[in-house]
Amino acid sequence: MNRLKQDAFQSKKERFVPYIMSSDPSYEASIDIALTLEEAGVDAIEWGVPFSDPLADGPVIQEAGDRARKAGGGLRRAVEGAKEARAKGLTVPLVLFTYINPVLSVGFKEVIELMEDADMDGILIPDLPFEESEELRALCNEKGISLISLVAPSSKNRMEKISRLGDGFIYYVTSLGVTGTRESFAEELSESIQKLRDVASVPVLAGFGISTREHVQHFQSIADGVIVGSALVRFISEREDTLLQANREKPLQEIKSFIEELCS
Amino acid sequence: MNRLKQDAFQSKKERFVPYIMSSDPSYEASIDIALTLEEAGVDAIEWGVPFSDPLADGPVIQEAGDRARKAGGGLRRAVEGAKEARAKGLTVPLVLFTYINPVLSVGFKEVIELMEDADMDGILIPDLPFEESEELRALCNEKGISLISLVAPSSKNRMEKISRLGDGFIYYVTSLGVTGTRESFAEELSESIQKLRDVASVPVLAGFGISTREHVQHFQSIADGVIVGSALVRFISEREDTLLQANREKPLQEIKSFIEELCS
Amino acid sequence: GRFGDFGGKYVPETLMYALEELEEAYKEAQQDESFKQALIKELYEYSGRPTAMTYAERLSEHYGGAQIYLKREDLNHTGAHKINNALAQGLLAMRMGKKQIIAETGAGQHGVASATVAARFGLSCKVFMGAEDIRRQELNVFRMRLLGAEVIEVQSGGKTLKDATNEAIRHWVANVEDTFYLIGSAVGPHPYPMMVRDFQSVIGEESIAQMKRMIGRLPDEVVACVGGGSNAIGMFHPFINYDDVALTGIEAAGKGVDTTEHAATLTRGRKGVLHGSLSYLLQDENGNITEPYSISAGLDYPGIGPEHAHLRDIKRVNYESVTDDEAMKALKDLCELEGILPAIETAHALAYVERHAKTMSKDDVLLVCLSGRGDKDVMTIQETLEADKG
Amino acid sequence: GRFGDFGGKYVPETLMYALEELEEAYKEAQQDESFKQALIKELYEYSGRPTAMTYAERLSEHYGGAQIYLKREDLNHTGAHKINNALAQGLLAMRMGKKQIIAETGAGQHGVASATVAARFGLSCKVFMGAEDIRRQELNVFRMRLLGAEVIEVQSGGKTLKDATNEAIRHWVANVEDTFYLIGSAVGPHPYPMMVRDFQSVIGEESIAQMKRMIGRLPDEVVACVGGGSNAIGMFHPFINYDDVALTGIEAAGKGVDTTEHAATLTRGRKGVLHGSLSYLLQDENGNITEPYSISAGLDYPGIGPEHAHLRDIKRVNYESVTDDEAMKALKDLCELEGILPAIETAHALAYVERHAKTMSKDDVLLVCLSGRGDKDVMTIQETLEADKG
Repeated sequence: MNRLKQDAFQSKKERFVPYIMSSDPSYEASIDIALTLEEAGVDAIEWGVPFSDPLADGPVIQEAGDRARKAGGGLRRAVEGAKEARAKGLTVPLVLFTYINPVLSVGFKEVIELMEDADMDGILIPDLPFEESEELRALCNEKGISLISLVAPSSKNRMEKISRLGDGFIYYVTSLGVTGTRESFAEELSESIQKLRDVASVPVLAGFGISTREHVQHFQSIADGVIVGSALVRFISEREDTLLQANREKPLQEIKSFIEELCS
Repeated sequence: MNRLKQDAFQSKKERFVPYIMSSDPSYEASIDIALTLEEAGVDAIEWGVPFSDPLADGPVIQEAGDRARKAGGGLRRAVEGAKEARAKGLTVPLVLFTYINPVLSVGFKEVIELMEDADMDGILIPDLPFEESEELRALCNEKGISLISLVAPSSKNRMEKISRLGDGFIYYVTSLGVTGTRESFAEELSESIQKLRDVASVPVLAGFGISTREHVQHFQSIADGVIVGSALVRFISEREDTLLQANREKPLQEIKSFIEELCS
Repeated sequence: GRFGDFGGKYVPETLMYALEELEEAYKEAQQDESFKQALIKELYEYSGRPTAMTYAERLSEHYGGAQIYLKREDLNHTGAHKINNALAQGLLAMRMGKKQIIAETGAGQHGVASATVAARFGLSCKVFMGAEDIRRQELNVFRMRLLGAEVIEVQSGGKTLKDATNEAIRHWVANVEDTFYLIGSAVGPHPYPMMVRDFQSVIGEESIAQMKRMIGRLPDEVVACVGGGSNAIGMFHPFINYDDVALTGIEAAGKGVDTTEHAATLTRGRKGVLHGSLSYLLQDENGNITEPYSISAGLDYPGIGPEHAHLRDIKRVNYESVTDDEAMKALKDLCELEGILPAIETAHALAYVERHAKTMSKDDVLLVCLSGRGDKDVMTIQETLEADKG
Repeated sequence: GRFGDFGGKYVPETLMYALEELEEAYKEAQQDESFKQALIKELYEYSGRPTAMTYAERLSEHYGGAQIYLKREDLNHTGAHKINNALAQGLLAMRMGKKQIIAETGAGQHGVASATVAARFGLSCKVFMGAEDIRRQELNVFRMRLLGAEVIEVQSGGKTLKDATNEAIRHWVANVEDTFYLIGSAVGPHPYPMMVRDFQSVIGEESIAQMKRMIGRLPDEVVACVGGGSNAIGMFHPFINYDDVALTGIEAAGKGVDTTEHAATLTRGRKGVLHGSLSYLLQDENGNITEPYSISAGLDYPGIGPEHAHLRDIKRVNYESVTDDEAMKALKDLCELEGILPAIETAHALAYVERHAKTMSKDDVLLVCLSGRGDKDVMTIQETLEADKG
């Protein structure tokens, strides 16, 4: 059963959802990181699929993808890792974050079946706007997997249409540009997010560029939660060497502290 | 009185006329060379004016011109040298060999007056075809100076017109191309030269590329004489250093022997 | 926004509104006589259209078959067909009130065309270009800078056209409100492939009129090189409904389609999404885009315009491929026999002509889109010829 | 064979018959409709004529006076007006049964045009070029070689255009029977200056028609750069009898006409003979030709076409000069304001426009002959801009 739709997630306040790249820096390490994030108390995890041309991502996540691809990462391998994480006791909702081409390459039907088998809860495809999503959405609905929608400040009159299709949660892109940490956010965001929350029947999570405790607190106050990607991925990349060792207790502990600090 | 028109030149057989560049390698040396050539028994001398763009000349005479210009040579200086050579006893006919631009630069009238004053006998301008020569020809006639005409194998039907204007001698260009030594000459030359001799009232001298005793003998047999330029100028250039010394007896003696050898 | 299965708008939500706005503006412009007139004025009075149609008598004799005609897009201002589209999109950008344009470029021809249009219309211009292409197309890089454009060197991936396009899209995402993305080929999300096709169709339209005037009929076959495919689609589109006219697109086979170094998307690709549209793609089993290779910076692209994918699938256009070596040989032939130095891109179409003309009759007519001139390529040509010598 | 006092045939006797033969052949060709048709065909269907007439709106605004129009000879095949004459003389060479052509070149534009024509018509081609110009115009040298021409490096004198011309004439003297000398500017012995003028007059003729169509009248002033003077004479000649049209030729002042480094023949020269005709010349008191200097290889010539000398003396054309620095500034202006990279030669005319347009009224029209494109000059431009930086 889709954990995103369960009350635990839907009725939670101040949701905190981190993004990590599967197979970064290794298949096993990324699973351990996921388990550590759960220990740190996150509300769900975005589980990235490495891709050669991630055009919605900034350099931090691009490089994570390059590391993951070198480590043998890919869409099938990412779902396999999710399944293994579940087997190791991961219980938070898991959202597969992937570009559309790897999904097309494997095939829509097979991807959704693999995800169901791995007990994953949602899929988020930044380059699949709702106009192009009909076929995949139908398959997701059939298997009870949430196809996460994105809304951006530039969505303008598209916001309502998108919010109607909201499933699991809606990812609100807090700034123009690609993923990456940013210093400041536009004032009008608050208003725009509130407007979206008014029409959406699912939580609205804010993401893109959220990197400090202050950002987190700010967006927790105006949205239904936050997504943190690049800041965490960079923190992981700085621990690549130790994470690749057999005993990765220390860096995992640091990641846990990093998350606790962000959420505190 | 124009020596080219005197019987000594007009009725001579197997005329030998060398070309040298005035002021090459120095003003004084070139005068001494002229006097030496007379001692060697030449029948007239072509006295070259250095020019920046000698487009009828090959590299040997171009370089002689460059040396002469560095040594202060030019049209006025060449005529001055001729005058000095006469003062030192030079008696053979002297023909000024110059491109048209230096003549234009000084002025037609002044050039011819200077030449008359220097007791020179003819002027030869390779880039002044008869069509462009009317004004200068009139001035020459007035002062009794021969304006030497050239005929080339490519002159074709122009040959007769040119021969009618022949004055002093006619310079028959023995090969296409610029001045310089050559290995062989076209067979048809003999016929062409004979045709010219039939219509010309002055001697026909062959020039361009005559460099060996064999060439000289060959052209002496089919023409009324030969002109030797590049071969002699090269011989002089090889003695530049010794000719620039105060005592230039040795190189002058060598030049004399070179000419005697060519004519023997 | 589809050509059969192909095309679409696969872009981040951030760009979707901008694409809708663009589509709207394009539709309005198409209806607006003053826009059409302004475009015609620039094409004719600035870029020098109509471009000539040249009968290549010595080349035809040498290849020994069909009579070869060349549609001379190399005679356009800036030396290639790219300016047709750049002028049109530039006018559209002005109409939409955008003050900044961005562009990606491979061979540099589209970059030069964009920089040119920006200068002509007084817009600011950033051109994204792979570091490898910057090396290969030094002349064009300098031209862009002289024209006042900022050339942004892209270090990611294979450092060629694909990577430049990624970076251009990223920049657009971050600056979508005031920036017009001037896409140079018949690729990208809807409405770009359609728009670029329409703006390049002047090539085929003029060709039809010129062929009728010169030979009293249409050619038997029309050939164009295909990277993204804008010169080809512009040439082919007006001929599509003339069933008697065979259409052939030529891809870059690099060192051979059986090697890993080629850019033969239709020959070796699978369906996929790159740069916003569904088409054929060179990709691995994980759906990662593989690095293409071609001696020609303009064909060194792992995708192809979606309309070409469709035209291939419905068999209206035949696509073949030509290697680096074949292209360079054809380039020399055209230089020595007709006095025309073509772009290496274009030389791919000519290499097919060398292979194919002799199979046709002397009464047949083969029309080639001479998409650009080769001045920009002299460094590459020089390097190649010297490498051949030993 | 004279323009007033100027012109004539000051060449070695060896060449005189060939010149007579050429004059005869040219007269016959002029009467022959089939020659005219063949030439028109090549000009229109090969070189892309008519070239565009471009209104330079932003440049006009920037310079703040006359409305500036550009006659776009840069859009010709090979990138300059030189091809007009090269095609015509090439056809004449074929008509005369010559199989070999030779040419001199400075900027390389005429060399490229000659090599192009030789390739197109199947003639062999030797191009004489000064070693210094070979260095400055690397791109064009490579283009000539690709086109199958032999480029002969000239080491004499200043190693520029004058010296290349000397060597070409020497070669012609030695091979006059089977060689056609394709002179690229309005210089040389009769009939060349007349022939080149006639063959280039298409520039002015088209301009008159285009101006009438675009502004309903003739321009107030026409400007062209002058080295040997072929683009200028081709532009001016059809305007000569329109007394209301001011004509201005721009010479290269290099580092200044008061220095020794310039090529301002009419400003600083005296009457003299160079390369077969009487005109103005830069020369010393001995009548030796002095080495000219200009940043532009195409204007770096100590002489000028004899008809220009005549037009100056009768005051029909006004000649002024422009320095290297002024030309480079104007070149950048045209790039940045109109998206056109002109040849450095052409930039001299533009620099005069910068100086002069603001003295004219906004109702006045200034027509500039944009004689060639600047792609060939990027190395020189790059070096200059870098030197300026420090």
